[in-house]
Amino acid sequence: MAEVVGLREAVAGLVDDGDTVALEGFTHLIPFAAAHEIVRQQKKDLTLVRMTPDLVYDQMIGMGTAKGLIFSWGGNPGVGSIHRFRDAVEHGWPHPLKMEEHSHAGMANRYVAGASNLPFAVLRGYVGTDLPKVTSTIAPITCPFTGEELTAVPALNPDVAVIHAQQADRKGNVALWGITGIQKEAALSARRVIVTVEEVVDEFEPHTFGIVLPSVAIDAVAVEPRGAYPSYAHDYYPRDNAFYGAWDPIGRDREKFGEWMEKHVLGVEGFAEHLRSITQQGAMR
Amino acid sequence: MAEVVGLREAVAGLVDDGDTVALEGFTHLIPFAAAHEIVRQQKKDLTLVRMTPDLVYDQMIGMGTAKGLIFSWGGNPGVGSIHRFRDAVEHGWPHPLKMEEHSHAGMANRYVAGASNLPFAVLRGYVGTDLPKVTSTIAPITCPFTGEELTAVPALNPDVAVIHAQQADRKGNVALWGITGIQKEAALSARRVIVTVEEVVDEFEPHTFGIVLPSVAIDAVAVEPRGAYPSYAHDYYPRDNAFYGAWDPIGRDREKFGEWMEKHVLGVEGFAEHLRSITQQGAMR
Amino acid sequence: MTDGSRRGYTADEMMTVAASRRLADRAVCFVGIGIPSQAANLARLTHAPGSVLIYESGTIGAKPEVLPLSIGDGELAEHADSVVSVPEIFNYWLQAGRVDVGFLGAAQIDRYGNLNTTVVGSYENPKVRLPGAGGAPEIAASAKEVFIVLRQSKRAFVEELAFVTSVGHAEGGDSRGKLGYTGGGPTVVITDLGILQPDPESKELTLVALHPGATVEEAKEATGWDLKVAGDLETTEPPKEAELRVLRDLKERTAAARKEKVG
Amino acid sequence: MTDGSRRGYTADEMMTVAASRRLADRAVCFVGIGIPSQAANLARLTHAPGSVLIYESGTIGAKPEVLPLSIGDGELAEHADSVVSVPEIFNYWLQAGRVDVGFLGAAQIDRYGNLNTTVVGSYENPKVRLPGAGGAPEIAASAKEVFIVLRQSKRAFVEELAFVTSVGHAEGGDSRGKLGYTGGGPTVVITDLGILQPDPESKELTLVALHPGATVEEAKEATGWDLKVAGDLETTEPPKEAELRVLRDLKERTAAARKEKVG
Repeated sequence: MAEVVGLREAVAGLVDDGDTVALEGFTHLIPFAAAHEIVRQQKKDLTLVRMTPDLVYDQMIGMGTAKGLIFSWGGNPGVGSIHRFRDAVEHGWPHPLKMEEHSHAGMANRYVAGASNLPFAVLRGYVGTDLPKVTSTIAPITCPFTGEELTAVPALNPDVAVIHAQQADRKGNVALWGITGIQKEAALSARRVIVTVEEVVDEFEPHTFGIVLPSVAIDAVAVEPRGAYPSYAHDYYPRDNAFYGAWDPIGRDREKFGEWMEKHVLGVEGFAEHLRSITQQGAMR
Repeated sequence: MAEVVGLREAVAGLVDDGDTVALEGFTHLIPFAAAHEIVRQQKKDLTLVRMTPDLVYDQMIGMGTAKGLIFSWGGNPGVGSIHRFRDAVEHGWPHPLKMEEHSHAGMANRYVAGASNLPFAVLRGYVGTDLPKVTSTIAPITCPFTGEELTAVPALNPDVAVIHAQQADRKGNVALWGITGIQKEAALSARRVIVTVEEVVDEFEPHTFGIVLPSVAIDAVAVEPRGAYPSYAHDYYPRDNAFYGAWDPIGRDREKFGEWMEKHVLGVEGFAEHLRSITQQGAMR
Repeated sequence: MTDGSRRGYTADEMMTVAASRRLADRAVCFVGIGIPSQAANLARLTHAPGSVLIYESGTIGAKPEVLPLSIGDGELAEHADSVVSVPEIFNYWLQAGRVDVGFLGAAQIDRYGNLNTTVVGSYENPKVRLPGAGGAPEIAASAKEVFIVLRQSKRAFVEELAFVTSVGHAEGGDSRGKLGYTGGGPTVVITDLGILQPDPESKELTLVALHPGATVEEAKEATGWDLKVAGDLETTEPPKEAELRVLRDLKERTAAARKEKVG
Repeated sequence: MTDGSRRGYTADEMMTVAASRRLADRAVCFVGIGIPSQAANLARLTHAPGSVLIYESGTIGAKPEVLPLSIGDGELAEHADSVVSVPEIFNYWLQAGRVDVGFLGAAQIDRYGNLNTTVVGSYENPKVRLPGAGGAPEIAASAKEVFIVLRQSKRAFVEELAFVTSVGHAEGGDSRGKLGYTGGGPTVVITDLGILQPDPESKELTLVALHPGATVEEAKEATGWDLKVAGDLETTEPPKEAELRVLRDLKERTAAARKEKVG
């Protein structure tokens, strides 16, 4: 059953050093507030899982939070590279990153298997690519009925899943809508689940393409308005595309990156102050 | 792309003798109108697929439409047996029924595999039950990563899937909500798809727990108001529980059944007339 | 048969009340239709308001005002916390180990709590063709524990099942464990005569309590095998006023609603 | 490099227009971000209003007013026919064979249309770490056909890929067929210089058309292998007024919207 708590408390209580942690959100509803809190609490040796490591993981990797990364696409969408990720892979800075690299379909099905309490998932893929040469978690499997050979990938069962949603109700049920991506499977595959939300409401309105995650599947709900910024929350605020562009020169430079994180993430109390901090100082303009 | 056509035309054009046909709807939105049309057109040798064969298949089996049945639970929910099904299994009347029997989880995952273009699905089940002794489409499978033994079931890919939904829009997209059961997977696993709907609307409103099946996944949409009666259509009409009760003595008796079907199904032009027929004649009171 | 009516309640009411008491508050319960549904909703309306009732149609946190006739009544979706697809309810909820209690009925049960809902007679030439498996095999496989409710009689409590539809404690002892299921299997069988629980070692169902007025002889007479009886046999507390009132209200509302909806 | 601007359009505009023309009306198209997305939306806004654009974020029948910066922009969900989960879009749509055309870009391509979006240099010690696979391998595997759009240069059109991320025609001939994929692989590569198509037998990419002003020498110079040239080399029809107008409008709306949303 979800308890409505502060984000600091949720992260302190549910994320341990060395955990495998999945922060999901497919372009939409990326849990930046929670990521910053994990960084602020100086969690260490995390194996980060995410289909699309973008700015949120660039920040975490650059701060040395991650010892490993399980992923399928790492970039700054529409802008280019994520340079802290590249720096870690290309130069081992701030330290080397143990990588486990898949395709989107592979990652999605790994979460599905995890959510289903199955040890593996089956798909048509990987054959003829170089991914099986560098990733050990890919294996052939034969259909017992047709004899056809397919590909198996092992389940993902993160210690912690973190997602952002538009709303929770007072019982801790969580509603999200618009592009819901892989969040349902990420949450249901994990041992512990933290959800940040824009707001708590008395009752959910119907929303097109919406899903409701029942309270019983969630451990902690924390209210963090604009907690997905600079990504977006459908019907709440748009994606700040300019932020993504402005991140490029910051992320590109170890020193600039360090100063930015020091000032706007480590040096603030929480995400509300972070938002004020980058706005007041025109940090992303 | 879905074309909006008459149900008679849809069934005539898309259902062939000998086809494997799945009419789905988990208690909710059962496609009775389409089932009657299939019976009226005297389709033969169908292998019927359905998780929960209830009155709709009792009628089809009793009329000799089916040569086979792939299913997981056959009964009149809350009332008792479906007697035409029992008569076919117990006495081979009107002719024997080739049965392929699974559990709900097995059937659901078979549709998922079919919708995913995979030859099989994996689940935890069947072990220690007598189902593998009587059903050949159950096989052990070993996880290539953990060595754990699980159960595989082959994909279902019916020739035709038939479902009922609340609404279509003018492009042939289909919206259903409330309990949506296995309909998405049934439709997406089939080679051809017929959808009957309560009405055509200009635009869909948002609905809690709703899904939209895109037009491109559907072959024919036919408007059949109350086309799920005596089951129900959430926000349109409730389940007629009395009908289900009143069916018991009709279905129990070969002669009564024959007369009822002759009068109310074979002897009418379509489902609107069927509804008038059973109401006017107080046939179910 | 216990003449419960002289006591101010029927044997079925005693059975339903006894079953409902087993359901802990906040438990996630996968509910079969019929008496399991009555018992689970009685629990929700009395001592277990925080229980989360799941029906196999995909409704999670169902709060029906009236008892559903089928597992997919609109009533179940109306006030549910969430409604998910059938593959999701079986894969992401049941198989995933999110269900604390599976609440099942059956046509036949054996001494190890294995259940038959498929056929009486042979499978190929059945005497009675029953509905079949439905969701029961995987509820029996994956729920952390399983409660079974059914009326006790020699036809139902049999020496050997005509068909094993759902696995209880298999052949007893640790044989269930070897099948690789993640759920714990049956922990209690509630009948109209009393309560049976598997022996901790042999897993054979043992009579541990009798409902008021029922006797060991009756229970043995209604069982198709030589029923073991616990040394410290208890007597079930009779239904309380409040339990009976809530149960009867629920059934009255249900009957009224069914009439109302007709037509 | 073709000086398209003297002609009233750029080489990139020619490439986008040429790519867009390939998309048949009513085709179901799985769209990668960047030029593929420009081309697919240009097609939708001109000759292919019935095309169904799918983005890997789960939007089906997306009709963006402005070009998305990422595959998951809100714009894509806003007017879509349906939005489904990521597992569904990959399993029920792409793998299921519902996608007619997969529209891909890449960092590197070889003579058989295999693509690299993973690394330049070695995997363990990369010179440039690229974003990785994303949805490309399964688009390349399962779409009925694949259109590839990228600027032609020796850095991109290479003799040997540093990493095979997505399979085109594998090692040529019928080697793709042996991998068991259901999709047909690349049928066309559209560059800023011209159009390449796999030879029917060998599957080696062959220059079949040049854009106005481009030469065979330029194309060979921009290719890291000995580029085959078709005997009946065609010249691409230059962008029409209407195509350019719609494309530029789209890009202007996009630029304006991106400014507007900032902050």
